[in-house]
Amino acid sequence: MRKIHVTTTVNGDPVEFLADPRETLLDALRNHLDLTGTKEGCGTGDCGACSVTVDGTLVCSCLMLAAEANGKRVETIEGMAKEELHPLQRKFIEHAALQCGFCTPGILVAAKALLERNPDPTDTEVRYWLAGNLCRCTGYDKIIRAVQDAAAEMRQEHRGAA
Amino acid sequence: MAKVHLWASLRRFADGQEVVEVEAATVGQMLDALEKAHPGLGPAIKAGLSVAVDGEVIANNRAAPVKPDSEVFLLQRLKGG
Amino acid sequence: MRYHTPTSFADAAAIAAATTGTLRFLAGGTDVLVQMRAGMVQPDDLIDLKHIPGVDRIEKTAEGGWRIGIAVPGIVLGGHTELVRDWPGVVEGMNLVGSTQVQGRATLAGNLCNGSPAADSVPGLFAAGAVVTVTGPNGSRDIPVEKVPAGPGKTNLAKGEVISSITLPPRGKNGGDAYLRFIPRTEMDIAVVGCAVSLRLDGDKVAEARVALGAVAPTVLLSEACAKAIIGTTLEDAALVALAKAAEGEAKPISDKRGTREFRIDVAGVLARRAAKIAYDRAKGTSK
Amino acid sequence: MARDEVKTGYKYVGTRPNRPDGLDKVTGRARYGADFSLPGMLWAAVVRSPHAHARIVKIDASKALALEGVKAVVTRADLPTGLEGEDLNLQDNTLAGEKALYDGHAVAAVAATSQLLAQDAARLIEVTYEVLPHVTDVDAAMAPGAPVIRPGVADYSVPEGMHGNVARYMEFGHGDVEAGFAAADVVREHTYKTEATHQGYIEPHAAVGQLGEDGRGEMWVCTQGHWYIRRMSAAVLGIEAANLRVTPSEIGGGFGGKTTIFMEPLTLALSKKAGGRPVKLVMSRSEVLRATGPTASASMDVKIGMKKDGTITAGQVFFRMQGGAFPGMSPIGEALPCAFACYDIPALKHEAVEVIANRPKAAAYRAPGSPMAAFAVESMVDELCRELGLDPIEVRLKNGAKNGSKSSYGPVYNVIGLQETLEAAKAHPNYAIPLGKNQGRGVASGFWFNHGGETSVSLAVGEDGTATVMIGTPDIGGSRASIGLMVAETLGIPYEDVRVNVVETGALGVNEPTHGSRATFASGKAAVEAANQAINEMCKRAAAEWEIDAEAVEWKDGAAHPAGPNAGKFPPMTIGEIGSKMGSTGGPISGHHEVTAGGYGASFGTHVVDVEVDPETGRTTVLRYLVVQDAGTAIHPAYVEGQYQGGAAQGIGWALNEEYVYGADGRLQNPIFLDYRIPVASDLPMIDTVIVEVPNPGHPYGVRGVGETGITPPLPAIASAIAGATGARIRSLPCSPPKVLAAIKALKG
Repeated sequence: MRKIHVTTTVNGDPVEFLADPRETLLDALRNHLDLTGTKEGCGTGDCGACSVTVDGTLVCSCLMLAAEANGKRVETIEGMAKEELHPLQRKFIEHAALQCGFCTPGILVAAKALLERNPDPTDTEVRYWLAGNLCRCTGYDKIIRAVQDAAAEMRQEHRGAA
Repeated sequence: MAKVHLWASLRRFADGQEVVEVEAATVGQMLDALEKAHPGLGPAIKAGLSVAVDGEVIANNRAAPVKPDSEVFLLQRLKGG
Repeated sequence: MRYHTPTSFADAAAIAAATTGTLRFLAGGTDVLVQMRAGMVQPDDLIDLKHIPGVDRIEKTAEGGWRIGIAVPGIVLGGHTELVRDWPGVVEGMNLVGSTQVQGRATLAGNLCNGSPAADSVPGLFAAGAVVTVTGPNGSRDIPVEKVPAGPGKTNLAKGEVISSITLPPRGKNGGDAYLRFIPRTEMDIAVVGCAVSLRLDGDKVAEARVALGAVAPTVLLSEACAKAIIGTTLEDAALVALAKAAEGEAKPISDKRGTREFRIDVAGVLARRAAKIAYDRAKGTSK
Repeated sequence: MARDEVKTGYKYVGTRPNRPDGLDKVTGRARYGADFSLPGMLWAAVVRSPHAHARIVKIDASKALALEGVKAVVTRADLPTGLEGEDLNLQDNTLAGEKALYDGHAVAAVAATSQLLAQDAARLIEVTYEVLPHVTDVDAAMAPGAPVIRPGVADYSVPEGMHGNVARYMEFGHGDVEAGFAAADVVREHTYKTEATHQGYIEPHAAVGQLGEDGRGEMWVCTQGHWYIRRMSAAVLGIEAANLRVTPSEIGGGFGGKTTIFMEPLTLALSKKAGGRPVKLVMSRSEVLRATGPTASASMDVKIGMKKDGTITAGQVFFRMQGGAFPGMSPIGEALPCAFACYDIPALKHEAVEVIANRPKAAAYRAPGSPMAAFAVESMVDELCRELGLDPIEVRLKNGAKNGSKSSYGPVYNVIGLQETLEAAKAHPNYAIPLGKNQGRGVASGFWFNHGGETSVSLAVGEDGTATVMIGTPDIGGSRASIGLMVAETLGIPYEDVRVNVVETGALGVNEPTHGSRATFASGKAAVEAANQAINEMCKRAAAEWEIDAEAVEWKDGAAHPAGPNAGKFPPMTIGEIGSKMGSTGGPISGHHEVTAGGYGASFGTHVVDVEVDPETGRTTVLRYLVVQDAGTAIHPAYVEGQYQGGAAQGIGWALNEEYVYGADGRLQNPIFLDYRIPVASDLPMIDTVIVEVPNPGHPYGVRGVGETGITPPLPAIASAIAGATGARIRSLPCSPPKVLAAIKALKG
């Protein structure tokens, strides 16, 4: 099967790879770019473990062809920590908001997208935003607390900077 | 002699007895003695049993001690998630 | 599989018309990729429509309606203040499709073309009286949205035809619409029953109404009986009872893994009542 | 470091430090099953039966093998013959033999140079089936005329004359139940059903296997127990277990479902056929739901007698459980002793049969058997409480098991904490919140035995005064942290100076999996013993340096101290000082401990839930949820709370929406997370927790194990809360909206 040459930006790095036209962005990230932090839990857009952003929009990378990423800007869990951990990452560790940790990358990427749109969400808003990110270990309680604590800290920092 | 309590559906393999008394210092000796006295219990023992000795559940340890006055209950081999 | 990226609907239609094997169009991809993954569909040709200029735009029509590009994802619809003000029911239907992540990709046109009787965005389009522009090898034509679905997984589009835009009529004054669905969880499920109501008031009375039911028949249903039950009323209790009865009468559902026939009939009536009240309040301007 | 209120005065135990693997897991660096790759690696795909029951007439792989890049196909003909017992069951499940026994049963596997190519090749493998009659429901499988799925499957326990689908039978009890029922004011009898559910871990099974011509191989795999994977895979393939080295990846959830093998041996079989190239196999979600996990479905008759004052006089159960097409997989042996484990009742009779049906081979799922049993018994206790107008907590306090009670399954309880959980639930503010319209409250208690088991741990003292602990129980929910805390406490060194590593099968003696709530208990206990051994050696080194008897040295606060007035006056010698010199004082210092750990203590919990039911749609909303459970000692309270909350969430899912739905064709209708509905974030409230601590005398720090009990009470508690809200009692899970609405309508007549 003829492969497609894809040129894209992942976490700020220019990358290119050859994709089978049937391959998803998730397949390409994991198998062509060795970015295995993005997980596959279902392959059908029901679990959110493969969450990434494409041109700033939160998507399931299993529901997008690798070829569609051509010319786009993709951000994954591997790009979340800069010099330091993102506050969400730190708060997830501090609040024990992960048990097995498999859903964690997707939830962190999704939560970051939420806080960029809505820096002061209610618990209900956090829960509905994250409804597409399944976690089977935690019952979500500590995840919600960690997101809210990170949001509060980020608001504080924002005020400090302003 | 340790008193070994059989669960009800095992009793038909031990002449209908509910409690079998055996001479044994360990769980292993206890199981061997049981099978010797009542060969019909062999398949149940082979299939795997857990035992409770004086209230402590022992999933799988033939070396666990049994005292002369111990009360032993046989249980099906327990699995956990 | 061949992956095509035409830059006009005419080209897309031409490619589609020339295919001989299994063909799929790709807008948001949230259905097609799932079907491919499950091995239900192995397309020979996949036509990605997102390279066509304008498909990502929402435009006001000369008449005061809205023309929605076929690649506009749910999250963009939901963020369009003016559109939401005019057609909150249409938008809330679309915004119920899947997760936040799915909202980043899923489109009205895709939801419509998937042909599911349970599609959350379709009853709202039916109730709104949306018009669909279809482009084929012989040019474009406009058809009412209710002419598109033909049955589960099927549409009435001919070979080589592709939806090129969806147009909502002008909302006008004293109008309101609403969509409600029933799912067992709070999110992430396919509708067990859905109902959309769009109406216009004359004073306190319902002057015009369109009611659509989802997941109670092989396609989404536009129910005249339901509309009749509330036109001319102030949506008083008796009218709501009549509406529920009409919805129950229209519902011809099956029992499946998502719900029993009896349950769907009951809930169709419940949702019709509840959606009508929301639409009424929106028309009155007493709620958003 | 924040300290919780604990009675013990420990320095590290009971604190909530960051887990050591946290950083890797929030950055995407942690490597799970599907994240391993090797040079020259092939990808595999599996061909699965679309039929619930069918004879396999012919498998033709010629078209697949003709594809360029397809390297190997394996079928049952490639596996050794002559296996017996559970090994044969495992082999039968790995690849079907003469018959496919359930929808999704593996029939063949193929390896190719890419995942897509392997999937294409799998579609080209032509299997000819002769479809056979099937049965999937537990009661239907017991009906006269039901097709007998596995003739001759019954073991020694099954008395003559039982249905041909019965594989095992069990009965036990004590006292005179008939006299007990006669003494009761009210005796009620009902049948309760629970549908099968799946563990629902988010990480699908994945493995990379490599097996050479010399019979030596390696596997990287997500599992709860890599020694089990090694033993089972070796048995299925007829190779020496010692020749197989198995490395566990990080594990994306297991809940019991990853304690056994499913497709793992196929990677090795394909690798061998492909000239020893490594082979990676990752299950899709639909494969996970169709062919792994699930728990048993159950149909349960319960009869209980109660006096007007709430005294339970007798209880009797008959459970029918199907665990798929393989004997020995349903948890009847656990469900029965769990049924009345929370009670001290003078007369009890328990009976159960295991039933064979055309469903996947069941695997353990969090407190296997206990949730179903609790649904039946605790629902009925609640029905009696409501009928007699009694408070459900008072009735449980009155009849509940205490220290010294004779348990329902025979032995006497020594130190248990059920009463304490009931008192704490009663005193919790949630229990006093007034309920509104269409709202109801449910209470239920639950039990799990906990487990010890085969455990091997070693510990090495570092030259810098740190300690490295090697454990063999994969860390699913923070056990590295809790074991690190106990070792830090024992050695008297900072938690940060203890590294806990989960190591492969070549690095330790045999370990049972992380199952039965045993990891923190058993690996922790062995790690403490290993630390004590290292302490002994460090005391000896200090004694030699000081030229005094080793007995005259004591260890405290991370250092050797001369003990007593005659030992002499020496400044303490720290672990760092001893470690830095150990090469010249006798060599490396380590400790190790191997044991089949006993001394585990049962764990009891009590849950209180408030729900609101939409009377027009039957939809249930969980308003608030309280978990009270005895942890023994909470080593890392945050992860203890996490276990309570996670267990409750799984139980809520089981109670409300999760179920295996089989069609008339015997095929699973909902093998996708869209329709297998586990709770999403917006479905749940915050889950309040109260950690009760009644230390287990069988563990150096009082640990009981906390993983499993929490899934048990939600099933009956939710159903009872719905009964409170609507008056309608749902005796068949899940309490899905169509069922609840139908029950509400039936009440109205």
